[in-house]
Amino acid sequence: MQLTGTQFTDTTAKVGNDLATFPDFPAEIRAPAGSRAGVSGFQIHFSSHDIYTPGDAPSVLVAMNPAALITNYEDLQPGGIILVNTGAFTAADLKKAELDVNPLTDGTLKGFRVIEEDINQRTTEALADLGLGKKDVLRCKNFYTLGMVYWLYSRPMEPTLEWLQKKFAKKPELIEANSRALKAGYNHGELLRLFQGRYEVPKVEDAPKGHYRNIMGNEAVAIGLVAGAKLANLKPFLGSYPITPATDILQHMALLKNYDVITCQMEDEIAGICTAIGASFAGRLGMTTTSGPGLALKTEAAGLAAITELPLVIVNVQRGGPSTGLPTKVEQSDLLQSMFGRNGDCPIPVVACATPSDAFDCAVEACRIATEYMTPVILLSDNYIANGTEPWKLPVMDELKPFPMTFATDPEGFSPYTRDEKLARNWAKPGTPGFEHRIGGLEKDAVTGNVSYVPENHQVMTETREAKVMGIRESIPTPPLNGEATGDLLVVAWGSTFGATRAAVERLQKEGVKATHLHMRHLWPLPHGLLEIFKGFKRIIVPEMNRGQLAWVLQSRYPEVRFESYDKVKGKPFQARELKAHFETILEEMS
Amino acid sequence: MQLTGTQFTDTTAKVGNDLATFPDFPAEIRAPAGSRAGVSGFQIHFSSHDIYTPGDAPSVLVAMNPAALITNYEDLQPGGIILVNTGAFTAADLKKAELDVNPLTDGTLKGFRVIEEDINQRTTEALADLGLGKKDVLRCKNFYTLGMVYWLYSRPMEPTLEWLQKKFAKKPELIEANSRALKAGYNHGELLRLFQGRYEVPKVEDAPKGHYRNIMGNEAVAIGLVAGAKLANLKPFLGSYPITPATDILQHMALLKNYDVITCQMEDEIAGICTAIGASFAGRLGMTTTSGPGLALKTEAAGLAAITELPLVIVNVQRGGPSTGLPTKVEQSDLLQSMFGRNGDCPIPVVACATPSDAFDCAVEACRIATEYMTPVILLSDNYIANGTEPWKLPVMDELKPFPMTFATDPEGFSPYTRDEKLARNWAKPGTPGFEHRIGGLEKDAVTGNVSYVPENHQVMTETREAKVMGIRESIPTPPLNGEATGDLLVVAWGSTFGATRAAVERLQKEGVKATHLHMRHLWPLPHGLLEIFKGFKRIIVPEMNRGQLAWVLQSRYPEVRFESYDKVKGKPFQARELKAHFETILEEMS
Amino acid sequence: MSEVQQLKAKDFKSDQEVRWCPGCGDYSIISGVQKTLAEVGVKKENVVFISGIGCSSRFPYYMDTYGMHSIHGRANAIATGVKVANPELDVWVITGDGDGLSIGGNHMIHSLRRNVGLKIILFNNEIYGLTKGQYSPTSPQGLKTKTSPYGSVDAPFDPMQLALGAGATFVARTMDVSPKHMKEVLAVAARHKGAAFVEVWQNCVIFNNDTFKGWTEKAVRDEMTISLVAGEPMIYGKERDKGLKFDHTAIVKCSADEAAVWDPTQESMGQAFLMTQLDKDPSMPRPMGVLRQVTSPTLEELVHDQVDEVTDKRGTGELKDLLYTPDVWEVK
Amino acid sequence: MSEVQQLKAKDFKSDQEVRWCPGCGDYSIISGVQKTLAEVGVKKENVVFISGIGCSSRFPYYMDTYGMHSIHGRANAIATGVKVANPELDVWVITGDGDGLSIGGNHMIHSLRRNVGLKIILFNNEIYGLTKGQYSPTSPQGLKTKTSPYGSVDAPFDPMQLALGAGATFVARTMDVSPKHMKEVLAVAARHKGAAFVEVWQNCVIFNNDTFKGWTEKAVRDEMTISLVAGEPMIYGKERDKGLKFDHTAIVKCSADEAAVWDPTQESMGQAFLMTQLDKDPSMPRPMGVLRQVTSPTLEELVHDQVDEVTDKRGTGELKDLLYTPDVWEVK
Ligand SMILES: Cc1ncc(C[n+]2csc(CCOP(=O)(O)OP(=O)(O)O)c2C)c(N)n1
Ligand SMILES: Cc1ncc(C[n+]2csc(CCOP(=O)(O)OP(=O)(O)O)c2C)c(N)n1
Ligand code: SF4
Ligand code: SF4
Ligand SMILES: [Mg+2]
Ligand SMILES: [Mg+2]
Repeated sequence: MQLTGTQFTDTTAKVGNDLATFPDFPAEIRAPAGSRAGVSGFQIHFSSHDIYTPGDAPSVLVAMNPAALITNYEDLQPGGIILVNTGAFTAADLKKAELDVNPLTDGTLKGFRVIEEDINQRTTEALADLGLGKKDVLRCKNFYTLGMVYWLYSRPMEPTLEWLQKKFAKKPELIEANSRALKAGYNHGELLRLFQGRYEVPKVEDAPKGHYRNIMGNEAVAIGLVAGAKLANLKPFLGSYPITPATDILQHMALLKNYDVITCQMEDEIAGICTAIGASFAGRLGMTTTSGPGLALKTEAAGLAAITELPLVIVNVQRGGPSTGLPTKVEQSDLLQSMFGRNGDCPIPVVACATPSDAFDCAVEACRIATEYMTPVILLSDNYIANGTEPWKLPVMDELKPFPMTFATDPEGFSPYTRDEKLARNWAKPGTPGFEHRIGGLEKDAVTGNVSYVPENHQVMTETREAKVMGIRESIPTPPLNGEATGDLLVVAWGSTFGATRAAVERLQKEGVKATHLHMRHLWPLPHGLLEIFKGFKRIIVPEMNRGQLAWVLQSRYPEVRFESYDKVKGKPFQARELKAHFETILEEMS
Repeated sequence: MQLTGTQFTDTTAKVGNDLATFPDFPAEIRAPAGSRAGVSGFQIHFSSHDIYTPGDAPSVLVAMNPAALITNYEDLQPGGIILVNTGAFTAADLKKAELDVNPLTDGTLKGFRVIEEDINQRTTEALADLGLGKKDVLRCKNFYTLGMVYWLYSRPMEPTLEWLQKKFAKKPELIEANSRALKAGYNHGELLRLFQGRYEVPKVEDAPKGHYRNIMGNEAVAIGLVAGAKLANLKPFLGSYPITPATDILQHMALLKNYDVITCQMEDEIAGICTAIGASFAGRLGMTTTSGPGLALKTEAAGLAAITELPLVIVNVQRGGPSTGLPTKVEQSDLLQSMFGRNGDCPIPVVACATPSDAFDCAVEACRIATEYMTPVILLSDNYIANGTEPWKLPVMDELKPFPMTFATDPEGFSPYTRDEKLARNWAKPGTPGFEHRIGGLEKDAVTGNVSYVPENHQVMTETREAKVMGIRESIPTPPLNGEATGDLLVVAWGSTFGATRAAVERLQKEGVKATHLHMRHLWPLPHGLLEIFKGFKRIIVPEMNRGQLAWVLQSRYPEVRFESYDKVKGKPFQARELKAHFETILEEMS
Repeated sequence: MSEVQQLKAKDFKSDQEVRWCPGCGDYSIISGVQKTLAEVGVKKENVVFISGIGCSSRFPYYMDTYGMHSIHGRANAIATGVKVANPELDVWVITGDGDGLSIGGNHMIHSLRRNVGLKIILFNNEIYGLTKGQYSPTSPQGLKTKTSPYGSVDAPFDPMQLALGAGATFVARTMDVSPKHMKEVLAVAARHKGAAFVEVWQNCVIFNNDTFKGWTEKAVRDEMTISLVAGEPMIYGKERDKGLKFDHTAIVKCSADEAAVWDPTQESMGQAFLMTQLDKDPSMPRPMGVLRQVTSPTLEELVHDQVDEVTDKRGTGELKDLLYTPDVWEVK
Repeated sequence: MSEVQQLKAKDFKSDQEVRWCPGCGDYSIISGVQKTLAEVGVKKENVVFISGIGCSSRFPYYMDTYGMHSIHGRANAIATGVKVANPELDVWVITGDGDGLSIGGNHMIHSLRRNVGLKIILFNNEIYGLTKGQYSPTSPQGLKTKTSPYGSVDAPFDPMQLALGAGATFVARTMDVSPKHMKEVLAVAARHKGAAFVEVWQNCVIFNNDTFKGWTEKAVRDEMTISLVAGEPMIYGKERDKGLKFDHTAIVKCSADEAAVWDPTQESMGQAFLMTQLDKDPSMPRPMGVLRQVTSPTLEELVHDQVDEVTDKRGTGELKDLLYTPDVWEVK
């Protein structure tokens, strides 16, 4: 399913549609096919205008078996099309899906346009003369279905046919089989006109000029980190340990060896961050990637990076918690851990990305902050961004402004804790004669950097570390408003709630409501100018996929105004329509 | 120094004075004697009325060498007495203390009453005929000094003489030497009347009747945990890893094997908490003790305890941070880590003790919450409490109310996630036939406890875990006010800032100021009734040995009122007089 | 409930659907364990399975005993707590090459040196299964995986060698494709007093298929592995015509007659360790079976003995004694 | 600065006051290291000392080189990052029996198996010094310490045995009270390519005084220890009249003439491992010196070779290539 989903995505992007996708894997490697836990979904939203989410309520659902049908049909738009593979609706199939009656016949699907088709049978027929085994034949059924959907949405088959050539170069029989299945499905649609009419989504006419590429969030982080290091004039070093849904970043960076990238898969998360700290000490840009439970393990070492004031980027791709929680589902519940999950007073800047392509910019931004301020930085992504795809308008190369690091040059009177105007300390790397020095986790003298137990010094150093991080505000903009600067409703979102929020607010705006969306990329320190904005609105809603973590932070910092948390912790992203509905309730209360 | 300090403490307690002590160790095991880093201090405050701190400004300072003098004289009360051992003021001694001129002669000590005495010489003379080596003789100088101080404060020598008999039972020559030194010092004071007059501190007349015992904070936690387990009708299991300043708790519990106590010193902090989780799963009461960096390492496993809903007590004895920080100094900077330092939405109750004897009650309280609510609990102490001593009025045995745990009894339809009215889940332990079940870190079905990826279920479980912890509020009192219920100034303190705050506020009250002190034992969930209290005051000050962590929490929860943080991060406790001075400034602003 | 019933393998199956990939070696291992439990004759309620995270670590869900699917790498530590808290329990640790040797390596070696009475089954598939195919600490150098697209540069551990280095009292190896051998080995492990470390070669059909094929495939198995059995000569080969013996500090091939008798119960680990060096010579068979099996006091015994001793000496401590120590004074 | 100057031991002393207890074995080790560095002839700016936390871990502060006093147990991991980031550096790890074998045990064994080019000095005093006297993973069973007031119940690790189990390419042992032997061993370690693990018996005068006395004291040292030197016969005793040789898989005493020649460079770890079993017989001397010393590619070499290879094949990646991949399309 993921494979065919990807094909549809690529083809659609090439046709020039804006799109967003959201694959939904089962947590087991191979959960039993046909069981509810084994349902593998792939949602794609495409349109001729800017879109921000993979689409809340799909208009078409393709259900390859009863489990897929039953776990997804409720999300469909009223009146939407359901394409069902009846070949997989035997009694045994129903049982696997824990169904006593057949949902095709018991009225469950009332209100939808159901198209029943024995796709197993159709595929078998289409490939009858190829002499393939039954298993192999049935593996082609997804391409048969893809063909039907291509017909429905008037997509060209060529990109996928080409892709099949490459993919199965060594197995020509599979090229033939899948291609034939694809075409058969397409023709089937055409011939039988199964659907009432055909969709045609023209390409986005007003898309800004430029170069585009489809990008997944994890890949965007990977290349963003490599780009960020290059812009800092440093070589990146990634010390990591696999964990869903962050592993892809390590996997992608491991491919980029010819970009001066070193990746080390270490024995655990602690070793991952520690090698990165060591690499930074040695003069590279240390990085580490993980997800919630891994971040929990890295906190002690993050404190070491903070007190030794070494540059370090910590990427945390959030998933459902607490503990192992829902490892393959989305959540935004590591914000407070990122801010406070370390012993002592230990502020670390936090940046969060909004969409797959924004992840590139945010990764570069994290590298900038880490190096300009000599500090560890936490970059928050989540499972929704990590595995989602969208077309990415590539930056023109000149737009990427370098922020080259400099190492200390004058050994005379060198001290590792002398600071520049940003309060960043001096950096000198091993191998450079005359700068020999020692750093460490004990409190150190504000001037010499030697260990110091002097009471007053600890106060000074604690305040200096804090002031340095707060000073980052001088380098970040007040976030722009989407909507008017004052009004009834301000929606403050962060991370991947961006898309659904933007869509919901824009819909309200179109309906003439005075609603505004504020997206927060920088979560710590908070940018200047927020209070002034907040004061301009009657109600402020903070939708989060957690129990109100950003709302907690904002409420503490801005007691002058009230923040209302709206939460969803279901392992699924917000839908624009549910947000819109919630906002409408709020607005009604006000009127 | 620590040894003689302890003797003075014990003697003073037996005389019937109220007291509080604060030993101050160097961070190195044996930092070079005579160096500033090597100064080992012991502060004791005793009086005839209730006292809350080891005394901000001592009235007598005993300085055994220049380093001790120079690092401490500023804390002394104006006009205070300084007793100096001139035998340790040679040029070499001054150099070790990094002094160019002798502070005894350069006017540094103007305003103090300095008593110079060559204690080395005096001690040597006193022991001349014993035939001891020079080193051994000089080791007795602290007892000579103690003798002088005993004389000054009219303490009896008997308890110490008896103690020496026991301590050196196998080395009679040392009994003789130290006893003689003690007496010689005492007599020296008496004979020469070195001091202008003698202090006599009568015993506390209004001390409540009952049994008393001197207790250090760490020991109080240890016996509190053992008592708590007994009250829960469970056997305690402590899995721990040594770390300053928490190690004593492990050490003390290791002695209590005949109280059904098992202690395991594990390979690291993670193994410490994990064995405790395993022990709880097996039906004991699991516990783990640590300090800040260790807590950072335990956070992932704490999440497992939270989602498996097993009882567990996590004790964190705070020290200066971040990272290794100031391991032998005091700080309160792990509050936010305790509240938020875990992945996912993962609330855990937090309790903090105020004084060494309060640590006993808080440890029992932590056990109560852990078992009644089937949850991990964090108990916060700090280095000041851990190593401080005070007389503890022992509870009458009847006052200790048991809260016995019950295990599930009916295997019929048993499910580990069925809950009682407190939302605590069913507990059944391995070894019991008919209750076989599996738990784990993945999200689980609200009813069966089996793994569940159902979206709605995760929302329910997240809210249930939260509701359970918030429900603890029903079992805790609104904290009592020390002072009137409304007024100009409310001081909200937690942990070991209790003492200095109480003293400062009481002094203000005596001066007729409308100031009130509120001490918070329960930091999460926050008790009922706080907002009503807060609203009664014009200004609310939150003094903390961190950069405003409780203030952050309160501000977020009670935006209706304003909290003003007053911080000290110098590795030293607040002094009542500095708090009082700060409060006075605030009050002046108001007038 | 008081009568001990002879349980069957199927009595240990829980009601949860087993969710490994079709063809995964894990199936054969769980069935081996279930049979072993039935054979050894344990009480269901006394059995506890503790696992970490990984495909293999889902094991406890499928067993109708007590169990915990804990967090990655920590099974040994949690199991230590369970066993010390209640030595009556039969505590099994289920772990993978990533779970038990990568993130959990430290708890592994410490539980082995302490000789905690745990039966530890390490599912070694030389790959991270659950996270979909990254190299593990047992993956051979050069293996191309998702995180080592150009080949892994890490030299691997030999799990048995590591266990011996840590001082394990019981070390063994078996394979998923030989249920009979597995059951034999597991039965000895189940009866061992102290920490029993059993490496199982387990095939991951999806991400590292056939990694052990060169030794485990029926056609070569008899030639490429040797099953070590206590008190029996070290013989192998389809025709059982080949032997191994010690030549000074080396192990050399010989005829079946000359084969030395295997003795895993020696105090010195010398011979067991030599066995782990066989893989340096590709022509040599790989050792399977029990490499070491010695008796030594267990952690839980020593802990409880000490508690008993101190209690005997001082008397059972009552709550009151805890508080009212001899240094108490009274204010009247 | 470009001329290489011959540095002296004292050139490696930093301006920080050394703060170990008078009489602590650490003094002799730091002096041994300083002498070794001078002798081996390193450049000061290329030397990095990474330590964890413990008395021993204060070491870097006292060295006028680059250094980091990091966090408890993580020195090996941090040092791995340093060495892989810049293989030109001479990276030393300073750790204790608690730091390197208790909390840091996992990073220790993993850095050994990966053969990271680190010189690892493990200060083994069989106690936690800095936290004032608790038993460590090398403390003998029964040791009474602050956390084991009735005697420790944990069976200890043998550090060299563990290192061999982990696959270390260099394993050695020396003692604080023999500066000469220490310097010899450290010099070989310093020149080893790959991970060099050196256990140093170090006396903690305060919390575990004289724990090694039975072997290290002048009066017994020659009888109770044997110094293993590559290519030389295994002879010991004050009169150098005693020898060791291999009798099948055992090591037995013999006359000096019959003594076997020691060879730490064999691929099989068999003999080295047998040496670690000597302590099972109290009448046997304890092995000191280099137990194993084999050459194998280091992690940092393999990592950088792979980077070079991929770069040769694909060309140096420019920022633009990273973004503008072949699947880009243009909207005009
Ligand atoms: C703290 C933490 N880090 C990483 C992970 C991700 N993770 C889960 S299982 C696994 C490795 C599984 O490999 P192995 O132990 O060999 O088990 P297998 O799946 O091969 O049976 C990893 C890295 C996690 N769940 N938790
Ligand atoms: C995370 C963490 N846990 C525990 C400690 C406390 N601690 C510091 S050093 C040490 C053990 C020291 O023993 P060892 O490594 O043998 O060094 P030694 O002092 O004996 O040289 C411990 C437990 C710490 N600093 N950090
Ligand atoms: S991924 Fe591999 S190890 Fe995991 S269940 Fe599938 S075959 Fe088994
Ligand atoms: S405590 Fe022991 S190890 Fe630490 S400095 Fe003192 S003698 Fe050395
Ligand atoms: Mg595996
Ligand atoms: Mg030590």
